[in-house]
Amino acid sequence: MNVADPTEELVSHKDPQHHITSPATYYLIFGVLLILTAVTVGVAFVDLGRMNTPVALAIAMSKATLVILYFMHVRHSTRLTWVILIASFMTVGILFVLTLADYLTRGLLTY
Amino acid sequence: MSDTQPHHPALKHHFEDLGQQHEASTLGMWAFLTTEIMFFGPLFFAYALYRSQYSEAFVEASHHQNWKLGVTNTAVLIFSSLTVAMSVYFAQKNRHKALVVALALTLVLGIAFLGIKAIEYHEHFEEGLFPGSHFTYKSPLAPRVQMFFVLYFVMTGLHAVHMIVGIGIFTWLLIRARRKEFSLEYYGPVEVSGLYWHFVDIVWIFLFPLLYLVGRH
Amino acid sequence: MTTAVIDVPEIPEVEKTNYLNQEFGVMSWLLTQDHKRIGILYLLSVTVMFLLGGFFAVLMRLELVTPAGDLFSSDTYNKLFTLHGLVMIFFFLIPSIPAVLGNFILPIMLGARDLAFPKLNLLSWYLYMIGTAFSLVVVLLGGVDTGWTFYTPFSTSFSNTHVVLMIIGAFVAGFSSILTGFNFIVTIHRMRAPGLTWFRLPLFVWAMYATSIIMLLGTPVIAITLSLVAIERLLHVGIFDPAIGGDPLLFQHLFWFYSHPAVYIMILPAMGVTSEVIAAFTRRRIFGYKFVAFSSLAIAFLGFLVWAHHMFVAGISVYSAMIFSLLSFLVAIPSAVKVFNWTATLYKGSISIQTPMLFALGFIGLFLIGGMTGLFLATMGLDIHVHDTYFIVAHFHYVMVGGSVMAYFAGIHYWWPKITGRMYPEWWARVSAVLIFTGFNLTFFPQFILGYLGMPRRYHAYSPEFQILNVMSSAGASILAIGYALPMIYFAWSLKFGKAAGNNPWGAAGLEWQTTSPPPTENFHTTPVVTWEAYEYRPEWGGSNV
Amino acid sequence: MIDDFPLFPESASTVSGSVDALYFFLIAVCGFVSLVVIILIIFFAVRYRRTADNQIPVEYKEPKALEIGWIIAPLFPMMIMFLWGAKVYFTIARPPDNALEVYATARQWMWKFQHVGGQSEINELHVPVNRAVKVLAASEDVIHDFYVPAFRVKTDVLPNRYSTTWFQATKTGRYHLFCAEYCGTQHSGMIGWVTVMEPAAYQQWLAGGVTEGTPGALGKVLFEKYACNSCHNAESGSRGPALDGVFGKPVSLRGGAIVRRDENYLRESILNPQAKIVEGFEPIMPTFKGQVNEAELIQLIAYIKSLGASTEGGGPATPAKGVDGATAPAATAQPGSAASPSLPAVQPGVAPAPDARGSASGVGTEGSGSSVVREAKRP
Ligand code: HEA
Ligand code: HEA
Ligand code: HEC
Ligand code: CUA
Ligand SMILES: [Cu+2]
Repeated sequence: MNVADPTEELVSHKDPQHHITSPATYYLIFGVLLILTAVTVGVAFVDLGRMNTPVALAIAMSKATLVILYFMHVRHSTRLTWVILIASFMTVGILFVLTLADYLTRGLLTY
Repeated sequence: MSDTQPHHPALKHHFEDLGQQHEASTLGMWAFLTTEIMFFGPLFFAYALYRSQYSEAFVEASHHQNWKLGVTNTAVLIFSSLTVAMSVYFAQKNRHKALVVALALTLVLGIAFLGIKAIEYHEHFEEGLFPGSHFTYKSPLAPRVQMFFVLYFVMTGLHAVHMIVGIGIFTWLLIRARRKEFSLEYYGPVEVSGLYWHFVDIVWIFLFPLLYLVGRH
Repeated sequence: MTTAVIDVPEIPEVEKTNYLNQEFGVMSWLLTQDHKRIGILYLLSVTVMFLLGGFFAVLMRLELVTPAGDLFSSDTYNKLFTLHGLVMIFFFLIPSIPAVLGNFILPIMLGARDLAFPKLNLLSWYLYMIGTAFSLVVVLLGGVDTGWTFYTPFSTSFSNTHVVLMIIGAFVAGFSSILTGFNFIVTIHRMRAPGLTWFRLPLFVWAMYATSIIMLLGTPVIAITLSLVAIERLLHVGIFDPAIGGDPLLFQHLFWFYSHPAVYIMILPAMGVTSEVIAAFTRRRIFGYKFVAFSSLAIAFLGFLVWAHHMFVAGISVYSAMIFSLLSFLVAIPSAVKVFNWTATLYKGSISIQTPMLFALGFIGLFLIGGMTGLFLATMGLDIHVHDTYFIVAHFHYVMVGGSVMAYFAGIHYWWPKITGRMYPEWWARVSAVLIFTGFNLTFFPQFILGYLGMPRRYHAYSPEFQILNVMSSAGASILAIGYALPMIYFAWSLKFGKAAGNNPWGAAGLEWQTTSPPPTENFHTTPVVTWEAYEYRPEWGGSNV
Repeated sequence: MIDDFPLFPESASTVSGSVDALYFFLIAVCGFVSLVVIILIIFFAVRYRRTADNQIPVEYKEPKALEIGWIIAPLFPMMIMFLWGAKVYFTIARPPDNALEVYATARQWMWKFQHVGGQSEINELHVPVNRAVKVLAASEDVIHDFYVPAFRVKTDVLPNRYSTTWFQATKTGRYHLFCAEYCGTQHSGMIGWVTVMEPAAYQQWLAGGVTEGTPGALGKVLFEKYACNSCHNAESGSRGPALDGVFGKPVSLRGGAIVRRDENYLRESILNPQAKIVEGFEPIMPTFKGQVNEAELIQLIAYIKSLGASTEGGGPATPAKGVDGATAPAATAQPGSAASPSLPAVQPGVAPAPDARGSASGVGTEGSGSSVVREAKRP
């Protein structure tokens, strides 16, 4: 949850540091994203058995992580941004896990 | 109103200074993005659930996707994310011309994405894959294939709506950028709109393999 | 709307220029970005919706006086409870404390000039009004009959009422609630006055913070879920449709994923108000401040983990039912922490039982009963019997009406002097508090018995042996109606004739009592610097109205 | 039986006592806690009332132990509530193996019950006293809910699968049956009565009941009518798997998953045959969705179940020519036949009945927890 950071002192009314990411980083990330896209497509045409979906998702997640960290500047953001991000993914996680807990155990009847 | 510092025209009256205003707007956008995540979350969940239950049907359905257009669109969006990232950079560097170009490029790419999407929709429609009374697809798995297409249209449709909103926002940014409103001191709107655009990109990054590449091998 | 403007001259204590008389005219209200004026706009609109919802309730209670369904047709009755539930929840209770009191008081409590995004705040009210307009259109067109829960496949394929319009209304109203929550979070993080650290914040702020988290993370889920229902209605096929392999239970999961946390959207602000009022009328720092503060966050967090306790008999896996039952008990712990701490605050306090306190104590008692009966429902074996009976109806009215509405009234009375600069008539207010308390219990306590007897809810006609209890309930509802009507009269009266309140009529702590009543547009003449802890009472504040 | 002003519901099943006990336990605990809190509030409010306008109470140190104490303490009674509640819940969720089966079909806005003997009734349900009765229910339209307050049992009845509940009445009498899930206009009219009878009277009632033939026998007719037997017959090399004695047994599916054939599985196999393909067969079976209605579905399933019983002799598959009670298959509880108190001892198909509650057809298609394996089936 978005637990407020109790140690955060008085609200700073100072200028935030304007972190400037260099274009080189942006280009690099862009390149990696394109490569990963190609990899997803390539991998999809290879039979990995039951691993196809997990691999596709893993690649998608790495791509998302790159976008979040570099394009969205989270790497250089405040702790609060991280907390917010983690909290929201956790909430989606709760939705997935607890609902699946129902669907996946419906057939089990060994009580 | 405290007039202790020289007044930047963009400073709103209820903020102490531009720093506070900038922080507030970035935090605001992040908070907004959490709601966006929760907005798409249930759709992804529904997809995961039905995909795990009706996997053959989903494979069959996915084969009706034009994955080449899908890849193209993925590349288009990633490229637009780059231009958005660069526009933040140009704004920070006070490079007004470059900023305008980057924003315009973003717009072009966004519209291109929607155009390609429209072609795909059209194809599906022709094939009778649009759910509801137009769904004429024949197969023993037809009902579950239809389930796939309901999810497909809802998810990509919602994504497209976000793209349209994004295009609106970036048009507005473009207008302001041409008036040279942004600078290292004040580039919050570019940054914040960029966050939104990247989020929309991320959604697509997940949608692409899930909708286009199921059981391709 | 200019009626709210106060006639200044003969009462010097009322601050001369304030947010009410700085500008005049309808447009100055409709286009205002002042959080206080927006609070007032919300106050007026939710009051109208409360009356509307109450009107539906009165009609329902009238019908239920006799076992036969003789007053309305079944369809009408079904529309009545649906509209009652929808109006009360989405258009009254969810916006009530946050959008009225939160909007008005929160920025002042923080020493801020306004919320972080005043335009979005105004937009939130407009969205609320658009949502309201949709729901009113639905009422005029003949209503909707799905129950406020919109269960599929009834809502998607069988109901032939205005489900889609109603969903649009709820959807839009949902976004107004998201905007409010989002504004509060940013404001609380970024706009606190210098020196106002997290642990110097009033507990109301903590409660609103926790509420806002739920609003942000939960509301989108209901928005998309209801949209899916609407899409399914329009396309005649959708993801909940059994014909293509859809699962109606998926709808219920998604619906309650929001709607359980939503009950905490309704109760957390009420708890925040109660903390403020208890502190003010005992002149003590709330016992266990940090525990109470963190229990709000704990409720917000745990509240996301228990939703399927609404589905114990719906056909979910018995194992997951167990998990949800266990977690439902855990969510009661932070509520218990609050109740015990409020009680302990009274110990060695300096207690003055004025109207806000009367409502706040009523809140504790009724919430206690409502919450405890929540435990009955979380107990799986028992829920099988009482699920979808009047026991549930009693449970949630105890927490929502006995709890949240009581606290809302506590808050309105407590901050009325700040909002308007005038005192309400204390005697009448106490009468109303007592009427509401008695009327409430008479209305809803018999429903527990009815529920355990087995009377199902949403029943237009019922078996004759349930009649006596139903008559009691209807009688109670009429007392309740009088109890609720009184405040509307004396509040209106006080605008003109109430005695001037002064800046701090209760001798209360909190930044809002250190500015003038009503506050100036920018809330403070100089930005306050906070050097004291929360709830540090000072004898010199006295209390001009004791 | 119905007083004018009852305050407590009749308790008439084996579980109702335990639900009531649980209820009283909660009332006691919660009543006690509420009383303590309310008395303290009133006491403090009087004892510490404000005496002077500018009175400021004395500060004292807040004992942490107290705080920890009241966080921990409520956990104990709550865990008892949880465990006890779960125990009762599981009892209600799991029908005993030898329960008498009743098929319920819910529809806007009526209940239809079919007995294994073929008798069917509307908004009335007759059951013998002291005999576990399992209700297997499905809905034809929206969600309904089978609720008998006197028995303290309730289950939602869903449109896409079977729900089960069970009860064993302990007292004869007539008890309310309610639909407890809102289902549209006549929701409050979707009510009926459960009549609990002495076994002998029950037999008599069965005998007098109109029966169109047992569900099994009717199912047999349908089996021919829909030409199921063109694919499903005992001949080797037939296109579909033989269905003799399959009920309740596990089956391996294409892709390696193994599921048990319970009612929900059969239901899905007929309505949505492509969802689970039996190992060694082709997915050629057409769907019968939209052709067979809920009542017919129940009959087909009853017939397939009865095929299981045939191995124990007494072939139930005797065609029910005239389709009336008189020619009902031998193995069914012959209405009017010597009323042995141990009544329908031989129930066709009432083999150890797996609980249908959990396994969703059409939805939780994984049946008996085979979800993980199912993923593997993709080429
Ligand atoms: C403000 C709204 C609100 C609040 C705060 C709550 C609070 C709780 N609710 Fe309630 N609930 C509703 C509104 C609310 N509810 C609504 C609207 C419905 C019906 C929806 C519909 O179907 O239409 C509902 C339905 C509902 C159900 C579903 C019933 C059914 O349909 O079968 C359940 C089941 O578990 C439940 C449980 C709880 C629990 C455990 C709490 C807990 O949070 C309560 C915690 C508080 C306390 C327990 C009191 C204080 C505690 C102590 C003093 C501790 C000491 C106690 C002991 C040691 C015993 N609620
Ligand atoms: C915030 C939430 C809230 C509030 C405040 C109330 C308030 C009341 N409710 Fe409501 N109720 C719900 C939320 C709420 N309810 C919900 C969610 C449901 C479930 C719906 C569903 O099943 O889908 C429900 C269902 C419900 C039922 C069950 C219907 C059924 O299942 O068949 C009943 C029956 O008695 C009832 C009664 C009342 C009464 C008597 C009040 C009273 O407290 C109201 C008192 C208020 C007034 C009387 C207004 C004041 C009146 C005047 C000032 C004068 C009169 C004005 C005019 C005539 C214009 N409610
Ligand atoms: C065109 C041929 C065909 C017809 C007609 C047909 N079936 Fe089938 N059925 C099959 C095949 C092939 C399978 C095995 C593959 C599968 O599971 O789908 C099967 C499987 C089944 C199963 C699951 C069997 C098991 O061992 O688990 C059941 C139950 C069933 N059918 C019932 C019926 C009923 C009832 C009807 C008539 C209403 C019917 N079938 C009509 C071909 C048919
Ligand atoms: Cu059927 Cu309510
Ligand atoms: Cu709940």
